[in-house]
Amino acid sequence: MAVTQTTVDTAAAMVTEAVPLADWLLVAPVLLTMAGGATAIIFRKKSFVQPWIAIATISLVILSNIGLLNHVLTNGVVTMVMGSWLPPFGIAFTADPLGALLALTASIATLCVAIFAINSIAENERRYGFYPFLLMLLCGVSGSFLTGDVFNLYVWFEVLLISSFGMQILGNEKIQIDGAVKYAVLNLIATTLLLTTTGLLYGLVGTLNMADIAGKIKALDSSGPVLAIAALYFLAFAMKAAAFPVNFWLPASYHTPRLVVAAIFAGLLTKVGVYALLRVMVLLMPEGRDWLASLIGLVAIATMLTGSLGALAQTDIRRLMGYLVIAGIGAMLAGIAVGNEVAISGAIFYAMHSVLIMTALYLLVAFMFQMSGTFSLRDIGGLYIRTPLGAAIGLVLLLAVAGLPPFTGFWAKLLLVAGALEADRGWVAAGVLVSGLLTTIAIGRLWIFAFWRGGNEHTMDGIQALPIAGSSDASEISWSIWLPLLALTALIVLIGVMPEALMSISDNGARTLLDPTEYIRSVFGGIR
Amino acid sequence: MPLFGVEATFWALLGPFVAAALSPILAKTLKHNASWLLAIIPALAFLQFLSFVPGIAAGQTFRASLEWVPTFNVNFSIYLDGLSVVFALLISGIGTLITLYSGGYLKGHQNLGQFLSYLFLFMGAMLGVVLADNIITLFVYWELTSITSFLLIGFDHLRRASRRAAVQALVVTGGGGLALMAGLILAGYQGGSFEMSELLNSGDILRESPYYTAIFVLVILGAFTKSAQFPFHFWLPNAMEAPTPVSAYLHSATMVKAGVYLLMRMQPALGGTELWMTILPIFGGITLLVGTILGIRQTDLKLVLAYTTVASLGLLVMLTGTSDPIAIQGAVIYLFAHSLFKGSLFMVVGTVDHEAGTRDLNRVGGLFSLMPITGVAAVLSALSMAGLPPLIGFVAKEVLYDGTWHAVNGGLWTGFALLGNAMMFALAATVAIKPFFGSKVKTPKAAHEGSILLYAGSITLAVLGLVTGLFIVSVGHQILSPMTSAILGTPFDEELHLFPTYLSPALYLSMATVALGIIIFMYLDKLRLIIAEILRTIGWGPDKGFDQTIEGIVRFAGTLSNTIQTGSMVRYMRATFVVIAFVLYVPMILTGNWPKLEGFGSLYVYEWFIAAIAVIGVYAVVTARYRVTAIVLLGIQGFAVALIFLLFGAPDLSFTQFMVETLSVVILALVMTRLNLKPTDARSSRAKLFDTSLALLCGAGISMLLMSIVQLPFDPTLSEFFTQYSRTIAHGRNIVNVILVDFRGFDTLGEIAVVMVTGLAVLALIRVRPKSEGNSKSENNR
Amino acid sequence: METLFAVLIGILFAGSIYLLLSRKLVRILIGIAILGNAVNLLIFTAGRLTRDVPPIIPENSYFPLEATANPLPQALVLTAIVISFSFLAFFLVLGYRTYQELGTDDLLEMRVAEPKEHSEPPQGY
Amino acid sequence: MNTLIFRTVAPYLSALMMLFSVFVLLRGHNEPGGGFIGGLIAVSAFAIYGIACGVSAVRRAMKYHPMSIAASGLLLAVLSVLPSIFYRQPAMTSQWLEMPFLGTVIDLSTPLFFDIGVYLVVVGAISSIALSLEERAD
Repeated sequence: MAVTQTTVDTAAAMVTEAVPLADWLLVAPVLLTMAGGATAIIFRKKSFVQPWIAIATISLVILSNIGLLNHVLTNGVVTMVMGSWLPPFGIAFTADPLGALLALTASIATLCVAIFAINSIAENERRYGFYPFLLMLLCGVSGSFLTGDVFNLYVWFEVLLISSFGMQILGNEKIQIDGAVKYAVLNLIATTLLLTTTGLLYGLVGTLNMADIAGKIKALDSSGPVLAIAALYFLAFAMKAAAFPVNFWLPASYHTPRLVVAAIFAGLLTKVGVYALLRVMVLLMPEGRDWLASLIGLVAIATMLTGSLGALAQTDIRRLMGYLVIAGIGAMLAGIAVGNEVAISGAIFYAMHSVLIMTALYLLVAFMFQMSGTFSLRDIGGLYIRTPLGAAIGLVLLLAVAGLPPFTGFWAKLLLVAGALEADRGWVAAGVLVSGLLTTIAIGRLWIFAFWRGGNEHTMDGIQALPIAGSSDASEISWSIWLPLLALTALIVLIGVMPEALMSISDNGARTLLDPTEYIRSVFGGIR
Repeated sequence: MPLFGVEATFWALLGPFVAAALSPILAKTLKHNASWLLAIIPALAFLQFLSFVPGIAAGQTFRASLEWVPTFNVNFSIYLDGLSVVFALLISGIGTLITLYSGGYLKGHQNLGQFLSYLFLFMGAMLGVVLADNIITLFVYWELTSITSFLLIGFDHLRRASRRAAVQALVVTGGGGLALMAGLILAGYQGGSFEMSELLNSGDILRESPYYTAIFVLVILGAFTKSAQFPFHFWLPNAMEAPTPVSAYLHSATMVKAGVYLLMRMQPALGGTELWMTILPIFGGITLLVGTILGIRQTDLKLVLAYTTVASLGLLVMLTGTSDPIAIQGAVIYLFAHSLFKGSLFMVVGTVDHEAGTRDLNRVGGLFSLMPITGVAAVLSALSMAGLPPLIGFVAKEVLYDGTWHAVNGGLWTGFALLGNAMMFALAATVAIKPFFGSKVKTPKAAHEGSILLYAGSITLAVLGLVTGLFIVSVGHQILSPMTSAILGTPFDEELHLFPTYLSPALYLSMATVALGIIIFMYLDKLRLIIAEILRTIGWGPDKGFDQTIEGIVRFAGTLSNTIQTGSMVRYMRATFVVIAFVLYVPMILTGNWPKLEGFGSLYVYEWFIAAIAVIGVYAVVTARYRVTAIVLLGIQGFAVALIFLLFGAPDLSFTQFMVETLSVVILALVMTRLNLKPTDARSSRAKLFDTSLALLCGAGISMLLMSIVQLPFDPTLSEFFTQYSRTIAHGRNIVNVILVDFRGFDTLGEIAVVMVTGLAVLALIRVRPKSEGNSKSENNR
Repeated sequence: METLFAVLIGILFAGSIYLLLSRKLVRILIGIAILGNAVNLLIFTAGRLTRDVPPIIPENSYFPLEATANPLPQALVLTAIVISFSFLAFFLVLGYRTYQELGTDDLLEMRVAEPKEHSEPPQGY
Repeated sequence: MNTLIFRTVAPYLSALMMLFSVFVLLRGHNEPGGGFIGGLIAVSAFAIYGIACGVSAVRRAMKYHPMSIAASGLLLAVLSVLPSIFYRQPAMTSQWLEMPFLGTVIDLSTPLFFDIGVYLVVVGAISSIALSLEERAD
């Protein structure tokens, strides 16, 4: 080449000091799932090895996430810049307690679903990608939780979205296709809105790195566009999170795919939206959050009430659970609306709880369906006599979702109510409590109908239920249902009885969100 | 944890939960005899609590604490004073007897193990409620009692009435619990501590806090629902659907007294205000009268007892509410006495039901000779309930009359008490006399004395009522006065006497009660008919109201959900875009930050031209009548966009846009021309007008937002960096490509993941064939 | 000059939203295609426009000789184009399969997942 | 379209286009081009070949299932992120290896492999879509 070599000061552009190996844990979930997904596609005709590729990959991801969480808790917020480019120029992956905790929880839920799918996904559907979809979904979810770049966040959202499309239509039945159209179109509008807003944000601040944005947005004197962008982000993520009144897609679609798929959707998808709301509204645009607080509060209450009332109105158990997801989203939004440390930590705890409980509840639905052969609250019944253990699991999970002690949901609600009262927003606390009461009624009805009642709704008093056609005995239920269901229930009870570890992580996460200094310092190191 | 001392109390708290775990195993092997073994656990707990009595009588209090959730100041702390220790003694003591009784009552029942398990869980929760010092811990236990009582009440779950009662109890007490949670947290924040023992010392701060009313309302909502105060009283009688051991336990000393406990506990912190001294006695008094009147109406012995429980709870709340020391002393003694006689009477009724096969007042009689021990228990307990000497019930009545007589608004409260007690007297007489004396009535089963498991509990409690009455002086010193002191928050020790030492108004009131009671007893059957007639005329009560409320909520929920979730995609889309328009405009309107319409001047003609082509392309697509035209026209605006990219220095983009646009049009044409579609838009002109305005509104909003942003100065730091290092470090001259594969390579990684998954998803869409329709319902969702 | 393109982008958005609001799936698909273009153009414009000069460094230099177009939005748009193209492809096939399975492209007639007749929720205990 | 001339020319045309696509891919780092555009050109090549000679011929020509090609492309991209781990550098830090080859110096680098990964994914996934759509048409 004709040009003479110039000397370049590499240190001005790149990270030059050695990076501890532990920092690679930040990207491990994304890379592992991608590699696993690609491998599963290559082996897609060997359908019997598929589950094991997925289970092995997800187990590694769980281990890596445990390591990451530990890393974050001992060393504070961790950042790694891709390609060594100094922030804010390259893409930074940044894990704070919030991101690391949710990434870990998400991978646990995914593992449970992967196990459940072993015996519940047909050969043909395995061949056309169930496990690759699952892995890529986890990839997108992990990427969303760990990235520190808003455009990159959009990309991971798309990864998880397209994977969820794939899972949604798997099976191609009429009802699935119909559900998929609604799900896909409405979600596409949400991500397009997200992309639009990100483009506008870039035009406004000229940067994409979250820590950089958090610093720069404060310096802007023009409040109008900032508030507009905050409002648009709120809307885009609220659509993702299924907040009222932009949550039509959820009840329209969650009862249509395979139950495994519904389980992972209910566990992960909406929570990514909540996570993004926490990240963007609290960390990046606190002024925007303050400005929108009352509106968010109203949205939260409307979401909680329509969610819990919706749960009361359903006959189909799957749709009922879908509405419970919505009610939970409202509770998390309430935490964002209140916005003090206690409430934000409540929202984080709730998100973690919601991932576990909603996955577990759809597994419970699968269990109940196997036992009774129906999804209808009118036809179901008599399960207590046939499976006391199942009834106990059901009761625990349903109480947990209603927020009664001593299970996970209680602590989340407690923090939310306490936060709202501390911040003098009694009406938000009232919303949380009323929705809790309505949920209690809904789950109480569900449990007595499905378990305590002797048979379907026409069963006479006191008469032993006759086995319902198509139902099986508890002993015939496959281990691939029992194992994840028991594991999740055990986790929910364990965290419920000993919540301290997770409470302190949530609290830590809330503090990191509310005071971004540590986050910014982690990204920019000693540069600023 | 040590085995002796205050910390050992944690073992006593843990004990019932261990027993709950053991019950199913033991019941499987030992059958009903398991209850002998299991009863040891609450008995040991009882002894542990008993060991605190001397210290507490000497004025001490005990506290122990373990960390639970330090992040949120939640401790596993216990507080033992006169109040909590008496409750703990009653819960564990009566709990021991109930454990034995359950073994006898459910002998041979296949689910005895489960039953005992629930019972112990409940016992553990109840002990926690009264011992917990931390208000959050207290609340956890509080809700646990709601949940476990749900399981106990619905134990006979194949009957609809049981399920209904269980849900009712869960919803009413659980719902009240939620209010309590808010109240306790508020109190905690106002009082500056989550520990009850510290909160009790900041009563003045709480009473003067602006949140006092809110705290008060929330706390009494919790207490009133739990303790079945009017108008929440209805769940308690319905809970009689539970097996009798449950009723005997829940409704004598435990569950329903939790609310009373809470009010007594909070008395130093919240009591003494005008609000407290008005609302509590009024609701208590009304509950007392409603309970007794409805009790007279019943013929089912168990329901009679249930309604008198409601009445007794009302009496206790009324007495506590007066905040008068003597009245509270009266409440304490009455509470103690009530736990003994009501526990005993429920067991008696259960035994009668068990042995005679019925508990209908009109179908039993003359059982005394057949069941002498049970009979003695019944008579003793009924005497105590009626408030006759020498039983402890008599002392209670004397003191409480003394208290109400001297309290603020005392006349009214005394009136309530007199009426209520008289009716209670009559009902006590009914319960003791009707089944055991008079002529023998043929019962469904040939009655005879049951096993020792069945009568041990009732006779013990009945005799205790007598003994404590006889030794009231020392019982007062050791147990009752310390409890009163704890409630008042100040030392209180007034000598108690079995027989009044002077002629006081209380004695006259007592005599009046007996006289009135006898009259009511004589006319009981007539009264019953009259009350039944009145109730029939009213035809509505809170119990029915509960059903109507639930039904109404469910129906409303159904209508609401169907209104929101119509199932019409068109509506979903419209609603979504209306919200988007709202979000676009509101910030602009509120901040007044509108963009300036300027900056067209510097444009070349060909740029105007291309923009015009794009607009025409879009307009043509929108108005195209036929699909094929629309698809072809779609290409026009796409290529115009590609041209714009090219003109503004983005060749990579431009090429890609050309390729992608071509491919999109080709695929669109390939796919869509195969479908046999009608060309029409199928929208009414009104809908079109709405959609057009909405679309234009959104478009203009985005336009304006973008304008206001691009009119601000831009920060090009990022791109300058990329330009500077693209070749020097990253070895690439095409900066865009270097960004894609190096600077921001992770975006590209995600992007190709999307592409790959799309390929697979399309394959899945095309290749997987749905199963035939017939079995799709059951097949979908294996 | 950004102002003109802001207006153009608004028009593209309006057109695509009008199509998205329609009852026919095919029109919605076309709307999605236009929506993608609108957003891409928006990102491109938000990064400010520069005429002619592509961000490519001449062979005999280590830095561009004159001010070039902003390369970052181009990279972002490139990523976004690819993603929106993938989604469009999926949607097209989904639309096709919808018509095959449900026999209609009218959204008001797609009532499999949420049937028209609402059943009353069960009452009682 | 389906004329004899087209059928005869198509294979050669496709081969040329394939070559061109590789050229576009490789020069992407310095001139307009890169993995994505290169991939799209390759897909067009397959499409033309497919229209001329049928879907099964394309499948034979591709040898591996297009989804497998896409998946290996993604694997390659992921692998090219990893080497920096051995140098204690952050993920995706580019590594350069200058190899003398036939008198010139070829830069072998992880970004190059990454771009090849992109190319393979695009070729695999998009042609899989195109092929499956064309198959339905038959």
